[in-house]
Amino acid sequence: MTRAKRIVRGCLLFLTVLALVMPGTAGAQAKPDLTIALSSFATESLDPPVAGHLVKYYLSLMFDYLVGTTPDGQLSPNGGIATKWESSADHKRWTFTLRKGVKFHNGDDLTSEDVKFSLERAGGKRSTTGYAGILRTLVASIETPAPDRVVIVTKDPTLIIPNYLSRALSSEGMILPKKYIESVGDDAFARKPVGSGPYKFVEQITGSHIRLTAVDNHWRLGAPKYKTVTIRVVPEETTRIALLRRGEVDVTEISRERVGEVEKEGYPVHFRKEEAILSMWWILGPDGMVAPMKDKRVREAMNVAIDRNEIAQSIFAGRAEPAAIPLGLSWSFKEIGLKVTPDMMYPYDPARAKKLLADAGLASGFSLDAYAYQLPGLPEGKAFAEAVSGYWEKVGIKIKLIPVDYPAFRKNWVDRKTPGSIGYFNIANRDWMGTFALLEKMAYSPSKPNDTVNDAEVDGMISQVAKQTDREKINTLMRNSFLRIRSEHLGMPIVYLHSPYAASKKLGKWNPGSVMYDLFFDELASGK
Amino acid sequence: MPAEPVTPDALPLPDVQVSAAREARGRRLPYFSLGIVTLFVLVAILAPLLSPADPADQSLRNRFKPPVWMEGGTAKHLLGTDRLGRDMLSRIIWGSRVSLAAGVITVLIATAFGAAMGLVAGYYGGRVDVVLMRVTDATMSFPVILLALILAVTVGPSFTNVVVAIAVILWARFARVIRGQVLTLMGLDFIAQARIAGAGAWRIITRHLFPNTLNTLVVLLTLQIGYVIIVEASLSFLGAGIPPPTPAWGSMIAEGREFVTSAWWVSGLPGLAILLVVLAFNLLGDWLRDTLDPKLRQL
Amino acid sequence: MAVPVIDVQDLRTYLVTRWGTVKAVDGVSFSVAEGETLGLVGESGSGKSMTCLSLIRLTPRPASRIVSGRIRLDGDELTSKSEAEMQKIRGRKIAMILQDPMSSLNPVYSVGMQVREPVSLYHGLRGKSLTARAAALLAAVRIPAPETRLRAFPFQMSGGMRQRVVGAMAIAAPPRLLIADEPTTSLDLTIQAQYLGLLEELQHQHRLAMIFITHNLGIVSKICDRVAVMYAGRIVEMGPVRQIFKTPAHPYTRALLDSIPRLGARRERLTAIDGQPPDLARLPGGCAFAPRCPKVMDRCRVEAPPAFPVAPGQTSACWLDAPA
Amino acid sequence: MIRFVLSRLLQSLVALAILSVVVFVLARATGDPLQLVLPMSATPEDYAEARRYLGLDRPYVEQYLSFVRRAVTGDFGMSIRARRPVAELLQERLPNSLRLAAFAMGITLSIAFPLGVIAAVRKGTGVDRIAQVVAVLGQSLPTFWVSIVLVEVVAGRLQWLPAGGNEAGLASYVLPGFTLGWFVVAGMMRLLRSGMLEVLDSEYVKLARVKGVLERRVVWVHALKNALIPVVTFAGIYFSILVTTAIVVETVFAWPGLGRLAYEGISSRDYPVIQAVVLTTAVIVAVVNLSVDCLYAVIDPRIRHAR
Repeated sequence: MTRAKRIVRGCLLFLTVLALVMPGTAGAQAKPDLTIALSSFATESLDPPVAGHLVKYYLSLMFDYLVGTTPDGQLSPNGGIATKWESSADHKRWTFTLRKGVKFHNGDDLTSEDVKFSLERAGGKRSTTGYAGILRTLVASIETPAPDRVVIVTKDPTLIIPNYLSRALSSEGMILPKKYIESVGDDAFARKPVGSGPYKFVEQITGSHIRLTAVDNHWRLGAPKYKTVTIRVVPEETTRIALLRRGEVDVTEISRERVGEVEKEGYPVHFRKEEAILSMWWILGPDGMVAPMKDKRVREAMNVAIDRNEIAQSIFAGRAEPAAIPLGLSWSFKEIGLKVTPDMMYPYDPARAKKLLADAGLASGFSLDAYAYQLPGLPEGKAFAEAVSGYWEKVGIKIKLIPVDYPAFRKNWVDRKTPGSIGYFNIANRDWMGTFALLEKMAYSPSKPNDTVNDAEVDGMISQVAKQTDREKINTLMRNSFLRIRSEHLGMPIVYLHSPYAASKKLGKWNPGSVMYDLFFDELASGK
Repeated sequence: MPAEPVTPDALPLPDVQVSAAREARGRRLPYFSLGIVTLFVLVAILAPLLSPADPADQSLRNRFKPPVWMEGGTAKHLLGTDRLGRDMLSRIIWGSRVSLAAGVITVLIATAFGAAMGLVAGYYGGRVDVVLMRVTDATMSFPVILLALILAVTVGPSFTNVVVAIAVILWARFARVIRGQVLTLMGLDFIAQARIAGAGAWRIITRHLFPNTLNTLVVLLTLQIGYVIIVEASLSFLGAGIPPPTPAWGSMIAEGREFVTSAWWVSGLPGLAILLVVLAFNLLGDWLRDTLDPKLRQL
Repeated sequence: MAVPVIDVQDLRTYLVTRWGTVKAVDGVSFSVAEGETLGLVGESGSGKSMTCLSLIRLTPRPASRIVSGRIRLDGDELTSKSEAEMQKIRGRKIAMILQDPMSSLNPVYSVGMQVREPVSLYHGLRGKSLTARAAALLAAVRIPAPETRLRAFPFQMSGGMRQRVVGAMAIAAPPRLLIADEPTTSLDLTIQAQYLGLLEELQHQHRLAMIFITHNLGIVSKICDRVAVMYAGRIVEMGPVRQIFKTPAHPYTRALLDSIPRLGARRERLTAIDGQPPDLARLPGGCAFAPRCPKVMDRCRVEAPPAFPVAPGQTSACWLDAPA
Repeated sequence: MIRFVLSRLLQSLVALAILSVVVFVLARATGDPLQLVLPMSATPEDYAEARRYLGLDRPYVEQYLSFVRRAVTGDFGMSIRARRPVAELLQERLPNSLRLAAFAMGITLSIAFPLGVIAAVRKGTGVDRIAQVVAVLGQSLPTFWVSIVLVEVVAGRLQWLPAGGNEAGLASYVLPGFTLGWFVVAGMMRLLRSGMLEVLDSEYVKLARVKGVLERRVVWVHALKNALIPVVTFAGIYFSILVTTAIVVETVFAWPGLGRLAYEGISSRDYPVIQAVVLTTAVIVAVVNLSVDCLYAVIDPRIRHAR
């Protein structure tokens, strides 16, 4: 059939011409390279104070912290710029001794001036990180008596300075090059950042990837195992897994439901155990809980109506543990000595739920709105919301599912426009210092917008902690706050989520750690 | 010059029977697509009777149950269960109602508005035509998906949002095609005739122009219903389609997309349903166009 | 008598349509000698064009089929030829001029491209010699400034000019037989007369055999040597023009001639042929003209009359003319 | 010809002006961008400060005027989410979308043209039916489903082609390009088929055959060029759609294109990005439509001389 042959040849010709025209970028990168695929980059920001806390997993490679930490969040003198730190007797003057001979990527020396500049910038107007607010209110002044010594003076006595400036929390503690920023300006710095971390910035194509290249012989990692580290944004799970199978990617974020499938094929899966607690709450009205949730029995009924085990096994494919205490960040429980006893766990008891509702005069049930949305790290968001509403429907609570996306939900929650409707969040687990910061935000009525509890007794305890410097007293106050929230059923804890990361078969050992928003890739790349 | 008469059967050529069959095939009704469309409409209407279980009734214990013909399948759930243990067969049956409604309502709105604009632009011509056509072009250049996303983010995704978002863009296609046709009709004498007989604009448009565009409208209508169902599915993928828990084919495929190989039926079966229905509508539209109005060129 | 350029014996071409099988050409026989012009006349739907299209096997696919008959071009049988061989004959041996000049030329290609195409196809010329030959062809059909005209596009030319271009392409080979399918119908009278003159000149110059399809008897009397009257796919009468015009034998021919206004002859009303043209899908038995024939006889309705000789070179398919 | 281009440019400018108002309002209707940028613990003062810093506290009219004044020079302001000039984001993303759209359109043409022409030439036969069904299949499946199946099977299991991103040279264009391309084939093939059917009945095609021109040349030279006009229009419209809103395919194949930039812009209520993308879309559509009109003139001399 000469005609068909002719046409096919025509098309192939067309395609080859097209191919020549297309400037294909570099072929497969040369090994050894570390390529990581994540579902989203949130703000894709390269400037730590600009919402940097959400993207610590690549910022931590480019910048050093004032205070370093181990992967499981303990402060450590050999993880950061500060080799030693101690506070004055009245806990108002914190002195940090800096590591010598640390250079920025552009060759400038890192001195106390840079530390002072970075901390002031982290508290500045432009900063939108999680804990900038507290630094602004707490820090009185910063002195630099010597190139390798910095003294931070606080308005009130406090223990939190080293933690807040450490890798354990947010990105305020990252040290930035003063001379470079002052010469090129904030915007230019935000496009071509210079830090002192083990990896230098190469390239960022938003929506595609961020590429870093190794600094040879960095004090933290020695000779790095990987020449370049590329972090790619791959929104679709199926694509991430296909990339893993093709060997185009060494580490990838996967959903809990597909861990089994990937493990069967022999890919090692690393977990961040209890990376977050999935906690639900009722949006408060102008003056706290609104009916019918004002009645403690209704709150308890809604808690016992949920089968947390079945949710953990089905929606989260067994990669989750039922949680007992609302907002209960489990990593801090060890430090504050809170032991979760079996009787604290909410049982699955629909009969009791119906009885409680009847006692509260709501035998025929009532109706509520519940928001359904996805969240980074919670791809099962919508399915989870539908599942939980299913349980409440079974005990007579008619749920109207309102699909939104997170920003729209947060606006309704913060502005308290729809009191009584239900929202949820996967709150990142953290140490006791961070946990206190969380309680101070979500369980403390004076911090108006984000409160979800509004209980006078809890408020009292939390306000005392802020003024305390005695660890024992702090631990007791925090323990009692959690126990109060639990006994008054002031929220609905669901599960602790384990976050899986699948790796290529030849990746070697890697502990993704448990620090908020940080995956400790530098551990993976460490030459030590 | 052969004088004697030449009788027809003098030459022994065989009398070849022209294959009438091949000629006939082009004309007969497209039984396949008509069948699928009627089945789809019937299932949508009789959903409450046909559906074996409540589409929203979930039981997390037996989620991802395979269809009955696969091992591990149960007769209770002929087509298996989805991620939340809901019965797939019921959800597909109820989903047909939502998808049909979305398709038909959107296309009717778009047709009504688009045809009106097309008729007016075609009939009056001149400045009116230029202005309306510029508006049409501007709307056509506004991407459907972006508008739907903006609506979904502003007032939250809902059935009405999907219908509004698609209809607001789709009418432009109808307007453009109808206007083109009205322009050709205007050139014909019977319009001049009607004017001479004293018919006003309204009478001419409704009595003479509109009936003549019916053929085109019917064809466009059928072709676009398929398009709407597909766009709704893409919107669900982006979280801007018809929201859970309403069972709609688009969102069912979107929700099941992670389990394409592990639990293929969760997104496979609604995908097959969409494929069959949209294929049927498209083929029906093609057949209608070939029989009613072969000259039609539309987007 | 020399071997005729084209000799057709009992040609039948049927069409399969929605309304059943149509006998478009139902047993047609004729022949045309070199330099001779045969007129094919008849109402529309009488099979005139279909007959000629059958000669070059360009009847509409897939509906049509040449059922039977022999077509000999200069003695060479065409019906047994393969499609590739037929394709070599079209334009080279048998050329055709279509009716509507406004749509016979491809609107998106220049006149030059369309005239060069046949010349390069038949004579394998290229480049300058090809252009020169094309320009010469345009000159031959009296188109002024042929070189510049080659660069023009069809829509930039008048109807008459375009029909000349089609004429130029027709004589590119030059062919043995030229079929002109109502070439002047859509031209106004003055241009029509010029074009007919041009055709005669070209025929004389290249000694072409010509078939002239028309429903205009005036043109037939002016340009044709012999004429064949067709009705419902059959030739009902054929013979020299003078003879047929003076002494028409077949009732249909006589009716056709009566319906033309004659100068000088004072007739109040022209006689029209009553009844409808025949439905080719459901032809009655016997003579197709029977239902409309003023002198119809019983036999006419039963048996189709063959062609009877009525005068030297003149035949008529009518039982009235059957030998006693 | 110049007068025509000028009048079209004027019309597009008017349309762009109207669109700029529409998009200015629509962008702000999406909600408050600060919800994503400011941390949960931000106080009302923080919100006020951020609004002032981003210039959102100015009256709407003032914001609109500064937006338009700067947009004319190509400066679309700073993205609220990424804190980088939007123009830069466009420079990064637009070429990727243009290349992918060009590749996809290449695939569409190489499938639709043979299918459309052969279906017309062999109308009513088996080939015609099969061609129709193959083409319509492309439009009967949601593109994201086709993309995911391709990624899972071709890239994941069979490992023939890269799964995502545009780093692997031409190979990374094949799957996304094919998915986008196939979706457009149905419409184009249908147009080409009906166009060819009409042209093949015409007098000049009959004359070409009478001239003894080879059937292949009659179809592919004489007939095809006359059936191109509606196909070119269709290709123009869909090319702009492929460039600007291939969101779904870009998401599945992790392709850093304009579509996803629009999606990210809308979900993070990033007004400058939304405005920039919609205006860029309109400009692309206008430019493509204009070039399509010029293409008409190349194809059909009557149009070339009519302007």
